[in-house]
Amino acid sequence: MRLEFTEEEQAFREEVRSFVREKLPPAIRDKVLNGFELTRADHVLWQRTLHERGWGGVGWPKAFGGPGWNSVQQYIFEEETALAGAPRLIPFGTKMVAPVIMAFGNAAQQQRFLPPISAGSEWWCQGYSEPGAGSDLASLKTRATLEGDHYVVNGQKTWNTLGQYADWIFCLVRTDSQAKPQSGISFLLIDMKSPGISVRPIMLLDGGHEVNEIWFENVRVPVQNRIGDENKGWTYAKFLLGHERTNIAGIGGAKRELARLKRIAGSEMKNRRPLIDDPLFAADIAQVEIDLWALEITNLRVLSGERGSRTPGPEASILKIRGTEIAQRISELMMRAVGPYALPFRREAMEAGWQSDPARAAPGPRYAATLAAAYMNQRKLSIFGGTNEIQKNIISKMIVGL
Amino acid sequence: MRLEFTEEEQAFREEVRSFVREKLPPAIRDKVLNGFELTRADHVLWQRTLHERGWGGVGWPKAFGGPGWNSVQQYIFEEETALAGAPRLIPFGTKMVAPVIMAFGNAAQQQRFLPPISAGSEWWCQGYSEPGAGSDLASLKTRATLEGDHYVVNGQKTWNTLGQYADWIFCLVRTDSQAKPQSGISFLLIDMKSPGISVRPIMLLDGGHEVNEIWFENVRVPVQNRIGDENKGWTYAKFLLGHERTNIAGIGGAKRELARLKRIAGSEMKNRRPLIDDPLFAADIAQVEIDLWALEITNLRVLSGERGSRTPGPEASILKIRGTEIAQRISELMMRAVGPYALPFRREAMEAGWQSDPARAAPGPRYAATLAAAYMNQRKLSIFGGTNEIQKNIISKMIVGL
Amino acid sequence: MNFEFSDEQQQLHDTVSRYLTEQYTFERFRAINASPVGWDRTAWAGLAELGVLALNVPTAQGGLGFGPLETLSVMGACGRSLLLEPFLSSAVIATAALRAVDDAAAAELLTRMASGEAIAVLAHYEPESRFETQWVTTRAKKAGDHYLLDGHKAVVLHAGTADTLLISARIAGEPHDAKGISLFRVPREAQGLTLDVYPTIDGQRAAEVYLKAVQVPVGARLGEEGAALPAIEAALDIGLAALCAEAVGVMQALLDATVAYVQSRQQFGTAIGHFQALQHRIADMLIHLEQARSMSYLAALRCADQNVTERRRALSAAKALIGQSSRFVGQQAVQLHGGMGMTDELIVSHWFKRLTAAQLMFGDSDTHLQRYAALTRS
Amino acid sequence: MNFEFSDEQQQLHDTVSRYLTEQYTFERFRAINASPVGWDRTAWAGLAELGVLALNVPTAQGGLGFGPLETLSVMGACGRSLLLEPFLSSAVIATAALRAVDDAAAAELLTRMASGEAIAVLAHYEPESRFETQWVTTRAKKAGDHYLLDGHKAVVLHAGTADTLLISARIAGEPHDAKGISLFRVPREAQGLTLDVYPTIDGQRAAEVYLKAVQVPVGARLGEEGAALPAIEAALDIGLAALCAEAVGVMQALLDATVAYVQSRQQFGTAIGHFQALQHRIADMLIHLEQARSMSYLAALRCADQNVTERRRALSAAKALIGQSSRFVGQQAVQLHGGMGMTDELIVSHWFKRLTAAQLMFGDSDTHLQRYAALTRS
Repeated sequence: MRLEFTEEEQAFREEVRSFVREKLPPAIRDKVLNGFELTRADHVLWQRTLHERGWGGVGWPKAFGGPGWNSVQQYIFEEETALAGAPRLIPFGTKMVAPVIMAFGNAAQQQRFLPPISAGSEWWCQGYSEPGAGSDLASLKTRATLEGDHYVVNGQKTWNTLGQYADWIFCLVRTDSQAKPQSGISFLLIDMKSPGISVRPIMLLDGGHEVNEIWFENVRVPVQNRIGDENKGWTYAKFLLGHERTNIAGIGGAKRELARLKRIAGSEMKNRRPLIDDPLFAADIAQVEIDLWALEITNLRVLSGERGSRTPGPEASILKIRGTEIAQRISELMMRAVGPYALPFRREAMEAGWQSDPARAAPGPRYAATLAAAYMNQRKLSIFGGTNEIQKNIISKMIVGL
Repeated sequence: MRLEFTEEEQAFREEVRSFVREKLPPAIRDKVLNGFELTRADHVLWQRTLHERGWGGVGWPKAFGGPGWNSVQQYIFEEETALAGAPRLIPFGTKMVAPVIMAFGNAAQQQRFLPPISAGSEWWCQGYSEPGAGSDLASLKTRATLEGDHYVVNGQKTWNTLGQYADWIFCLVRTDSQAKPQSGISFLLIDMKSPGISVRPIMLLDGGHEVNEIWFENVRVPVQNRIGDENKGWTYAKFLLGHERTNIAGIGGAKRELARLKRIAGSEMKNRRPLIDDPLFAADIAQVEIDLWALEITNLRVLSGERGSRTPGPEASILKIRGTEIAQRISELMMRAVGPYALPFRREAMEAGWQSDPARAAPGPRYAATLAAAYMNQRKLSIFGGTNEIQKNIISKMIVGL
Repeated sequence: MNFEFSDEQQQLHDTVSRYLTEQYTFERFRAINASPVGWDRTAWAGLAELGVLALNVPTAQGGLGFGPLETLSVMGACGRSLLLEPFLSSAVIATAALRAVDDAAAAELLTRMASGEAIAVLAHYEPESRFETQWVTTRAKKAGDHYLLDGHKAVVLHAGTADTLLISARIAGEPHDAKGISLFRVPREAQGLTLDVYPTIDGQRAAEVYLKAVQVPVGARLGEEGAALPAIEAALDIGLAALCAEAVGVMQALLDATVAYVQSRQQFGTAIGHFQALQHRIADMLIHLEQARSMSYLAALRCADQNVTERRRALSAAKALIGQSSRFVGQQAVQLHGGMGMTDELIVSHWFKRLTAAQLMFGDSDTHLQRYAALTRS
Repeated sequence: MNFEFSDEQQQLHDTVSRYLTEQYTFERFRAINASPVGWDRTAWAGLAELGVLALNVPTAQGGLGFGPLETLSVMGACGRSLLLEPFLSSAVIATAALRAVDDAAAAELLTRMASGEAIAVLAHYEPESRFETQWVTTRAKKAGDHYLLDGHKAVVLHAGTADTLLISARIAGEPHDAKGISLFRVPREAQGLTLDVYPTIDGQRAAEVYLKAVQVPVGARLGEEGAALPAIEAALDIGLAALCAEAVGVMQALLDATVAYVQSRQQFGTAIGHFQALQHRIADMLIHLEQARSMSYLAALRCADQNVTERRRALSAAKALIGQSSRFVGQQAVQLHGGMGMTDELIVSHWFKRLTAAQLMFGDSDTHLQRYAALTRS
């Protein structure tokens, strides 16, 4: 038993670290480290930078042009890039649809779709949830009818993340309405430029546009864009949902945000002392730091058990619950740290450059401007990706056996 | 809207206060204020003292020899006696079986049973729960078969509180095993001296003997000891369970224990300062004090709504949950306050007089001796009387309407 | 001991509730929120017509001469309807400050406020005060028959909406001295006064107020020189109690909406309200709400108490607990609504934002827990 | 980075688990607990035979020369079986103290402890220390070739069971000075030493140790004069890590028992394990347990670290979190067992008591949270 990574792993960490130091544009780093919004171009630039280094396919085997990392390396990569202020990887291409294409797609699909994902030249989004099918995903209603060599798709998807940027969407659709809910689903890849697709923004409580409704009206999809067999989509969907777990706890990001919290609490004053020296606030920080430490080791235990193999267990639910609770807690403490200056809420202040407009003197410190929005936005963490209540159902069924 | 009690109510409070000051034996007060165990004799003495003042039937109307208080007066009585260190009223006679006898018993039963309860000359206990029927009380199995003018009772009751002291027990028994669970139950009064009754102690984790199993083996009970109609016992049982709610939040007792907590935290030292000045411990105390204040006002709101009338609503579940959580919290803080001296655990130290034995010098301060036992014992509060989980079921069904 | 509203209070409550429910719909809220100024003169006039703006104005100034209990009786409805107009800032807090200074200049203004004609707000907190009420660095220098004010007031609610600002400034002493603070009546259009107006997280409007040699006549000073702190604190305390009542109204609205949602939302072939874990969560929300309601009553009953220690103990207890309840009820309402609870189109997210803002205003739960502990020990 | 036990550690774990499961049943625990002395020589001899008592003794003294990880590997089983014998006190803590002073007199004692022949315990804390390790008022006065010890040691675990006490006493300085503390090897039968022995809440035995002019030869002093605090702290830190591992074993046992109970207990026509509110509670217990397990590993890996600040940060983090987990898991296990969880006849209540004791020993969660905050800031 030891906490230290192997020498090779440490060398790999150094490699990642120096790569990010060299290649991550300072403007992007500043945005991430201070919680400002990233643009599509920021994400694409970072993906291209990774691709140039041969790291465009994070989590991919070498056979498909990936770096061929094991889960520990991938963990180290995610932690180091997060700590250094790199954008989080938009998961829909690299981490979601790509593994499905690798595992169940045919050679033509693999050749057509994988390279542009790695290169950052095609942006993917996800068509899973529907208005009536959230936690109960299998009850989805969007239907695809085979007409000749095309499926004709009709229906509505919701909670689609960043679809306004996307070139492609992967969708679960119902191809057999007679079968049991899980048995009549197929998995389609759909070009977002197809006639009949409309994207309608869902504005969130922080004023941000990060999710959409997507409507399909007689959208024609070539049958060769179906992954695997007709009506077997549920199998691929479950594979996808179970796959991306390496970074589910978000340790690197949480450490970065905790450091930001401490910087803020060191700058803010309460009763003429730094807030970080206030006994209750100091205890709050210590508590979340300890909780994060425990989660980090739990995550490493899961990783260590997985070394070599790749079967993610229901332990992922523990990592998801605690990871989101801790991230939410940190964002809440940051908001509280700035006191009254958490109240001002200018949408334009979410962008890093907003203060360069001299007509608008800053209400309060620069770091305060995004905190309430972030706190409110982070409520999604315990809802999206399987609510924390669903995760507890999974734990009690799969681990505890109830 | 006002918080102050009426002048009459305040005068009544003064009356109770001066009565307790005069009549409560100092030895008993010392035990209660310091958490030592009370004997049967202590309880009986206090009941007799109340009876002599005309207050033996707390909660009873004048027609049955009670003081005829409304619920506000009863609240004031309970609060003042608890604050002053009087023993809590053992509820099984005065507050449980007596109201049932008054509401559903016949004149003969009322004349036979009520006066000795008020006088403290007969001690009652309860025969409700069975090993398989706890929260699901209606599934009880103890059966009573009518043979001539007697019921013959066979079965087992459990979680019987202080039955070892009791002269009488009131029991729910099954008189019709064909009917629906709730429809075949009768309510019997049984002499504890009846042949065939055996009382077996259940030792609790604090080493105390306060609950028992009671076994009935062909116990003969005269039919005139049945309350009301045969097979209507569930109605009386529900009446009983719904009845005693005036003191369910335990405000007076919690205030008394909170004051004790503050005394202890004022005596204990941490880092060479009184523990009560430690910022985290001070915040813990402040929190529970605020929670108690909120509960007190909530309790008064319920009372104020009930003034005159007497129908206790499901709000009682809120009072029960918060009251028990607060009591448990205070006892936990007291245990933590004494640090290492919470560890010693001498059963004899639960008795007030234990330190007079010179062979046993006290390990630590006198106030520390009972605290761990009390903490552990208080876990029962969220279990007995309908678990707090059951209370939440009630709230969601009855108040929220789910 | 009694927790009923008087007939008068009940009537007030009913009138305002009915008016807001009918007139101040969610759609109207959204329209006003989206407008550049962020408030609506017609709605304000409507409130004036109901007499609500005169609630706390003494009868001598044409008001109703009511107090915290009457304020309590209407705040819940203001919360539920997400009222954006400066009722709390002007008709409660500024009114209380003006009442407390007891001054002819104040009286004139109060009369105009009672009718809705004038709007005034208290500009007291500064960038570094963090709810320490004594912290005032804004300076007032006397020069002949006028004062010159210099300083910066932070996050002043509805400053851009008001025509008059009641600005605290120090005439003497150090930034944290209790003595030496005066209150000045300053027209928003005064020379040297600049406002940076912005929305707050819950859609209200606030502003940074910058004062640069703002010249006001001696008569603009309210009350005795250097002795305004008690009046300011009295006003803030009355405002805190009103905010508590507003938060309770919002929590009730969120609980109602959540109950309705889980009863109708179907997943796995059943309404999600049938899942016991959610039922217990909702029971917990109700428990929080009822404790919060109790403390909002306490706050209303004690916020004008002459015994400052007792008053502040009660208010800190109330704010600490209501902050905690608001956090729990707000977060859980969003959680139980799932993604829907996070959308701008559902009122739920707006109630959540209002509750979040209320937690931060006048000091968060930890601040008041500490203040309570300090007041109780001493 | 790897969290597997070595083959040796796994074997140790398996051997001790098997032995205790078979030999140290709940019935045996109850019998030993009910006995006047509260421990059992046969059980102790059994542990000696397994080599467990030699675990932490250096090979030079006939021990196995192992460390915290091997201790970790057996502590869970000790917790699950509610071991009453002084394994933690003697074979972990006192052994670590003797190892740390590195002294001939210590070596001789260690040899006898490895075989189970001798039992030693550390008597360090005093009535007023409340886990401040530097707080020592017990005095040692040198007089020729001996020392005279006077003082009072509080709640010394297994003092009555030991034949040797390792007593800290101050040779110089003020009660809270780090320097000036020595450690003395004192036979329990020494003249002037009196013990008031009592059970602790979890059935262990402890004692107040009173010293009145207890005379020990100069050779009874372990290590250099006045320089024993680092050795004492090293021993206490190693003990703290072991206690954390024991608590995790108890939590696992409680979770297993609770799962089994809710699967079998029928109410309302179904196993109560089918109620979602209870399922989620059990999921929460598991989450707590796994975080606690992670921190018990951290504590074992860091408790002998030479960097005292890093060591203490890790240990305080572990103790704070494991205290919180113990509280939650213990309380919920009792709650979900209903009345049964409170009875003496079910092992559940005894596990709950052991967990409660573990929360209080070596400082509670708040104490360590504060210590962690202080160490992290500086």
